Amino acid sequence: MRYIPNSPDERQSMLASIGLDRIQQLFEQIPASLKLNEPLGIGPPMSEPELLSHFRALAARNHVDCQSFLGAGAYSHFIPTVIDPLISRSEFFTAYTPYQPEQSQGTLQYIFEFQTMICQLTGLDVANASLYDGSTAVAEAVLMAHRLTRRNKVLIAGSLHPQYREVVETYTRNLGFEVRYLGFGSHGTLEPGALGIDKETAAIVVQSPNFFGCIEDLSRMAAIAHDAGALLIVSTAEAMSLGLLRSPGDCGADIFAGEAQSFGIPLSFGGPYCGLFATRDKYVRQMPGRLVGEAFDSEGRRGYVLTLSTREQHIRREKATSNICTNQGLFALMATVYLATMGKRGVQEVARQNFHKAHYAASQISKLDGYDLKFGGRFFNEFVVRTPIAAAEINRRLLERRIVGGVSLEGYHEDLHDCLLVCVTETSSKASIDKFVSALREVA
Amino acid sequence: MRYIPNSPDERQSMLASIGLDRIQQLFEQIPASLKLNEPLGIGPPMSEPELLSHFRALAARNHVDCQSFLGAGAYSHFIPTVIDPLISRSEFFTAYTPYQPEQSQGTLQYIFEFQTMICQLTGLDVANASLYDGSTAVAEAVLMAHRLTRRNKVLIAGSLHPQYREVVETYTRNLGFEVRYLGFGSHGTLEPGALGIDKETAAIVVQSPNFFGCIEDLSRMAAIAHDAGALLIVSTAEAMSLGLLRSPGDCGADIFAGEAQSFGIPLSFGGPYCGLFATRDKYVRQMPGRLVGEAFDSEGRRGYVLTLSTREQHIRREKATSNICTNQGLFALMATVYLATMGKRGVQEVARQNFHKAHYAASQISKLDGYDLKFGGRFFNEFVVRTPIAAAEINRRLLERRIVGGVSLEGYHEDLHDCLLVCVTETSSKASIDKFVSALREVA
Amino acid sequence: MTSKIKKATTHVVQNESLLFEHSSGGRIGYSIPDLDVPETSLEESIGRDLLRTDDLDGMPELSEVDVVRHFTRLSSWNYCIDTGLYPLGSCTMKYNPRINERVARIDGFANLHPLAPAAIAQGALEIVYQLEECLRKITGLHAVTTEPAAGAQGETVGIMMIRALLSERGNPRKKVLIPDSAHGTNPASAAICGYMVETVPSDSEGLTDLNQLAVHMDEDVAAFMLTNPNTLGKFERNIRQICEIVHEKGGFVYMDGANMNALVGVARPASFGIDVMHLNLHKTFSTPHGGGGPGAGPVAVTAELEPFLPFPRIVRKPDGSLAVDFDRPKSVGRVRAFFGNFGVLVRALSYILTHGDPGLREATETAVLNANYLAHHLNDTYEVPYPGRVMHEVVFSDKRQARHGVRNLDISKRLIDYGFYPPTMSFPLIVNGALMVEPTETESREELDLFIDAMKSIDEEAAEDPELLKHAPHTTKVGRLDEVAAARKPVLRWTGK
Amino acid sequence: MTSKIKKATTHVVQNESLLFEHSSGGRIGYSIPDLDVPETSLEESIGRDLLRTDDLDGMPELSEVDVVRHFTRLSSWNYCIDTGLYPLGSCTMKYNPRINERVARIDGFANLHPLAPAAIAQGALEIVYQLEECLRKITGLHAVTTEPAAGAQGETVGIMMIRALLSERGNPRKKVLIPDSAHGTNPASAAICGYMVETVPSDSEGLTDLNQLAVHMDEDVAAFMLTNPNTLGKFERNIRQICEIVHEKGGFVYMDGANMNALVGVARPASFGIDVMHLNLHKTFSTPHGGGGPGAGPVAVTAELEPFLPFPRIVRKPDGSLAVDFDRPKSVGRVRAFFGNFGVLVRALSYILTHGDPGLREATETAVLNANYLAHHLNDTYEVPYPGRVMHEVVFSDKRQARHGVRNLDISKRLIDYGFYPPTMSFPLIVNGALMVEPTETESREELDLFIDAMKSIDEEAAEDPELLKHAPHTTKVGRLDEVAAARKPVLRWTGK
Ligand SMILES: Cc1ncc(COP(=O)(O)O)c(C=O)c1O
Ligand SMILES: Cc1ncc(COP(=O)(O)O)c(C=O)c1O
Repeated sequence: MRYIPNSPDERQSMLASIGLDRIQQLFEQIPASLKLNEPLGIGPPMSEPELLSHFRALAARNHVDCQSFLGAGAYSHFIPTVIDPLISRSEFFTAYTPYQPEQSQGTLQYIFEFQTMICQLTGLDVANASLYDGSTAVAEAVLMAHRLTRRNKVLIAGSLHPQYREVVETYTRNLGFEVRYLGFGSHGTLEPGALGIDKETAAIVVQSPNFFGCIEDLSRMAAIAHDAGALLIVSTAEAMSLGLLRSPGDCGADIFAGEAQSFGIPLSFGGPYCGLFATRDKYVRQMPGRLVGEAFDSEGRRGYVLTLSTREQHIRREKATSNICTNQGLFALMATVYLATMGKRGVQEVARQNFHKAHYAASQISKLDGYDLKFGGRFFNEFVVRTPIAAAEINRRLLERRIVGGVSLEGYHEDLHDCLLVCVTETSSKASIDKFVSALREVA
Repeated sequence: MRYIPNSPDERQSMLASIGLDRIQQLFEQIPASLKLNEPLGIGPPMSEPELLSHFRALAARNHVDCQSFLGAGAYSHFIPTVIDPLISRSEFFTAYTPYQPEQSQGTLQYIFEFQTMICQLTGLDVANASLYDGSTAVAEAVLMAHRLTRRNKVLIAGSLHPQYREVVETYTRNLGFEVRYLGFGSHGTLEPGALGIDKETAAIVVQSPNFFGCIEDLSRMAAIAHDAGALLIVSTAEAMSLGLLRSPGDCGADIFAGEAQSFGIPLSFGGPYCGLFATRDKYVRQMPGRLVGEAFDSEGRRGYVLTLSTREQHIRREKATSNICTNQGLFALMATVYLATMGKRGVQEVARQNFHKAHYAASQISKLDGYDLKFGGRFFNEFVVRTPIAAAEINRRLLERRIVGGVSLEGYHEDLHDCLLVCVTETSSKASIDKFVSALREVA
Repeated sequence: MTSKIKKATTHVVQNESLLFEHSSGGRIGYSIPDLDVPETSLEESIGRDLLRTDDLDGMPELSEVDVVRHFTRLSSWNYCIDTGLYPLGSCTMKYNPRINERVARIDGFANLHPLAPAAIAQGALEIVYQLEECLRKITGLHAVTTEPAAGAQGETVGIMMIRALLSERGNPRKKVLIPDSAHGTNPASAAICGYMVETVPSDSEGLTDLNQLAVHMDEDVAAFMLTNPNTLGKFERNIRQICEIVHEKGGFVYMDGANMNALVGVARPASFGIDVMHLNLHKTFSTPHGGGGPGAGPVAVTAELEPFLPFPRIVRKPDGSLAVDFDRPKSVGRVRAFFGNFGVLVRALSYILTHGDPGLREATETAVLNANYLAHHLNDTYEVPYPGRVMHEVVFSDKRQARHGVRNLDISKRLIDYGFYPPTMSFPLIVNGALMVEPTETESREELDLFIDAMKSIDEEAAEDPELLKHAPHTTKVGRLDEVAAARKPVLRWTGK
Repeated sequence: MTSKIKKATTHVVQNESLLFEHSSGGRIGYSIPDLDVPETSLEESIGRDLLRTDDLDGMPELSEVDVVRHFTRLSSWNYCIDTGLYPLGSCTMKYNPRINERVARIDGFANLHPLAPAAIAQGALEIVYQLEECLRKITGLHAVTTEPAAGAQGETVGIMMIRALLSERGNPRKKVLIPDSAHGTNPASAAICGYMVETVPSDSEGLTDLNQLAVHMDEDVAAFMLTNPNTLGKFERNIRQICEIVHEKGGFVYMDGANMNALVGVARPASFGIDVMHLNLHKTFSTPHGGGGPGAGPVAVTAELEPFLPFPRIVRKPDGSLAVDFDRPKSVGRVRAFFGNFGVLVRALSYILTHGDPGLREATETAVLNANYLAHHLNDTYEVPYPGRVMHEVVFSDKRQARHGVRNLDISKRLIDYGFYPPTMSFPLIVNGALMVEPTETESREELDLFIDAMKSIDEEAAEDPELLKHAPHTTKVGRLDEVAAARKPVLRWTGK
């Protein structure tokens, strides 16, 4: 086994040096009746070339060469080439959580930089070192709102990503929460009218751009929440929108819980991605996840350390603000390198191009007979198209043309069976958009 | 331009700090009449995504997915995955020639390790840090033999790789050398009979395995050369053969000049590869190329430095042993990592598999009607097949079946128009060999 | 001072300030094609009120060169597995094979959208399916989900499933029992599932005290969470009786599988009688820790618990193709978006197939050998609070060195000067001044011997020159950082002030 | 001591012995499929006499982990472009773009056999053809070959072509003239082509002395080899007259294009009147130096010299496809196997297309600005033997510091403590104690300012504490190594003794 340095002979002499002669003796601690006396049944080892062909054959069964307009929580954006060689430096990807700061300053500094940029993008005061993904970040936000308000009711926008919603349900089910869903109107956004908010309400959870791509009026929601002494939790699955839209913090959000995949992280069939979590200074001690802070040594040299860890499971145990330990460190680095490379201007330019390309596509599609936009609302790079026939059937026909049309919303929402959620990013050229539009015409 | 750190404003203020206001002023050194007053005509910049598609489109026109039995100086071997991430560490690939040892110990130590392993493989005393490729290494060897013997005549085996031969001709043409070619017999090897060696002969140049894949009797050649006071220069294009065959040094070679491509270096359409050069201790001061040696600092710490550089152009100028400066450093590292990873046992095993697979293929092919082996000689992983119809036509028909048959020898040698040079390495599975054999039957 | 130190020395490295301190207006690091569609008015279609007005204030402006140098310089301050022994107990810091990185980056995996129709994602579904099959064989349990993003989430899922089953039986119960030696995530995960946590003390051997367990175990207890081998590196040889005691009272046994590197191919947890467990792919199966993550914490369960697995499930259809199944009426629900940390799953499968049956067993045996080798050669020098054979790791304490006022922290910091990363110190809590050492199978004898020499030499220094240790490390870019001050007035972001 | 040093500090790094010292019998690092064909008897088909009998004695036996750690540790002792300014004059150490590395690794390039039929290698032939087109436009010359493996081979090819043309005219002539400021490869290359070398002194400005040139130029001279800008960073403003003087006597002008980073997009050598030149793709066009290579030294020539280009040539056929042409009766022949350093050509083309017309010019302008910025801010502190504007590089001397017994070597070694790689010292030979500094365009102002501060601070140290400099560097893993002893009894390989 090429990953085991010591040769059989070396292992034998190590055994001898501790007074044993058979490796089995080391396992006498395990009662014989509990031992496995046959092979696992996984098979013989695969050599490197065999392994490569095995995985290449599997990969070939994933048709990533189709032109795709899928979004809905996972977005296709240009990924600068510099990211992979940098995150592939073994000093980064083969290191553990930076428990020993003197030997981990590289990791600690980039986390501090990551936290800073997430604050800048979200308009909030403090961000953590990442959570698993956008969906669990929202769940953690709800639990945090509960800790802060000691209230048990949450109002969740019906336009929150359905999978995020399901995760919140899973996490709150056992804690005696009352979860109520808020409908959406003809603009695909919340109707601020009768939210049914009350003194029992811990938080309102809104996603913007929401699952339908529509931009919510966050300031309005913040006012409503705060009037009732509740918190506003804002989520976004498409972090690129932060390059263009007023920041959640600026709109009055108390907690931001989102997904950073758009920042240089490959689609990779849904993960690993990078959960974002940010809030106000006053709430920092109720935050989940790791935090890195500035520190100095006895000679006054600046460095960084893991801090405020009394919130965490390894110290506070069952009273911890979360049970998270391993997070998405390397993918926070990806996002950090992405944001550093794109920079202020790059993020603005990409956001701008997403907006213009999506609006160009939307206007072209809405000119087609039988197609129109489901919602009148304002959107960023994603929108819902009403289709002349069942959306699923449209997709089937598009796929024959090697186009992955969009997400058919039947299944997600009753009465949306004839709706297609279409996403257009900077990676779609005008030519490919036009091709998509005429394909839609043909398949109708 | 993203590779230029300073922004236009920063550049302007730097200009100001040196008392200028327009960048053009810096170029007043150049007479106006010599300046270019129009664009170069290469076109606008390509963005990273556009560039990637441009090159992917070009790469798609190279059909590397065909099954290939090409060798003839470039060999397809398994390349361990660890090589690329290691040579891609920027500390290696973005460093210069290790002129400042205190800041270049990483490079210097691996070159010392490379030199050592080349000595071990070739059975010679000293190896240099690499030359351009196998062909120029042979040319350098001939020039060195001339310096050592002060003789002007070289006898070159007709079975030396034709392209190596051409390079030797190019390099010797202007130096008043007499180059004579030695024929090969029915075994595809040198006929030791009438070589026409005399007191004017500086060296005999032999390749083994030779261009036809046949293994030469090097000891015999060494004896003949040495009797006449000439040197024996041994070349090999297929370094993997060193894992199985008696080493050139052991056979009495005075200089080894070969190609390391087989040691983990991608085919890459013929380059960059890595020229190997080794000789006896007594000849070291006439060697071309860089040498790394052991050295110690004032505290007795061991390190490595470039040494014996009085042989080189930057000091000896027109009297240097060669004009080489930049060599193939990074590819010497590739070979070093390859040899370290494969190790003693791996190199032996790969050599063994090459031998067995090539002999299996040869025996299967020689069973086919109309096909037989051109030479009776002993071979390693390459052999010449006599074809029932013109070899070029066989290749054409094989290509229709997405098989690249081998090198048609017409063009290389008259009277070999019906010969195919076939190479079989460890990368050809039995199944693919069998497929090749039946294809040969079909196309005959 | 560093004369005794063979393994490491010092060398010049670059200082590097924060990205923001480098930033300069007008620097460009990105490159994308120009916009090729007609523009739409932002004001009209979005409206000023919803548009950003701060011009992304504070975000950096850098060239590609600045970025490459920045992160390359930062990296040179990190210790990593490729640097040397990384003996963090309980973390299984083993070599991360490069082939796994290569495989995970194949276009067909890296560029696949999670909502791509199953028809064009069969290869990805196969990966998930094949990995779950392998993990079933390794644990011996009935079914596996690879959804959980890390061990802690695996714990949450496992306990949620127990709660769901108990609820179906009419009573979710109130408590979860946890040994005093458990990792912090265990109680934290139980709490998230709405349980109170009760701690069960260990016995003098560091194992679960059966009597104590019997005392605590009653009809209010939903589950007992046990790590095996436990966090002292000991195999819980009474695991069968433990399971009986718990089962008798209608409770379930959750096994924390973080230490499976001691068991793979040697014993199957199913045979212990446990009900549910998680695995840490980023430990036992070598997926990179990435400076904190990502990981993956698949959960394996008995047939009884199978209906409660989170959705979606990947199922094989009669025609042999794979489908995504959401129709799981009893499921605890969804625990994260899409299909878990897929990229981590690819790497773990690559690791498992590379090893095969013999390789997996060989890895386990060697890991246990290496741990016992360290335990044997250091136990004259360092206190071993719970003596005897260990499995994959050994826990020392600083008891003897403490006589000189030298604590585990000082020993750890001094190890840095000797060219090592320090062991785990934060737990198990039952060991005062713990030094929890796990070498893994991917360490050479030279490296282990250097560690033994370093530890012995540090013990001598503790007697001769305790101050030297209390101010260690002496060879790093920054010395000990004042973590107390950092926590008192936390600075958690750059503000330019 | 290091108080003044802002840019760098020291940090712990690993020691690492030689591969062979790690090697241990039975360790395995490779993994290939088992042999799947029937075996043939080695003894019978090859015979004992031709088989190896030493069992590859001395070759290492290591695990993959040993190998990864070995080279990772070695790498941590290297300074590289990604570390910081690498101001080697004449070497153009500019940033190596990552996109170029990615492009060169695309399967269709990396796995293509050089003898693959042209029909299935059109993409590769296009690369060579497109690059030669770009270089024609950049030099303004008639034709380009990309065969030569490096600058020195380019020189050889260029001089051989001149010799071939002269021979065709009846007399190859005897001599090549070279300025005293030339790089060592120039005379060495001329010698390989069978020419005697005669040196032409430079004038007080460091330029070619026209009178001296006229004196040396006669019918025995085949060529004058000139670097422009020359190795002092000066533009040879009389280049036209120089060409006339040489041409008048029937000689040719070879331009060493190593310094083209000062001219691309600003001036085309063809307009200078030169006949042949080489380019260093590993300098001007950013292909990685790789710790010594590989490079590529394409040669550009006038129409008159075109027939003598080495073969093979890539030619466009009427049908638009590309073919390989060997039928070149007047060619100097083949200069290396196959198609040159193809992988380097791919990277260079990627660099050129990324920049386009405006980018190439911008790079040149910025490179010249950076050099003049350094020259301006350091010329009060360091002697500039040939004052005045420079192009892409500037040559200082240690004249002033030498008063304190501090030489260029000491200044260079001390720069290492300051976090820099030292400048070129070995040439130009006409400057005693030369410090040849070339920043390139890919350096930021911060980095240049740090270099200026360091050089000034070292000048102060030279006066205050010369010994400090004579024993520098003080912060590296090894100190100054005894090169004299190393050359006296060279140890060029490990022998285990
Ligand atoms: C024993 C034990 N259990 C659980 C965990 C938590 O696993 P993760 O960090 O993957 O959430 C760890 C990891 O540190 C552990 O060591
Ligand atoms: C001026 C000059 N000419 C020629 C050369 C030789 O080029 P190469 O090293 O590519 O052979 C160099 C490189 O050092 C140089 O600086």
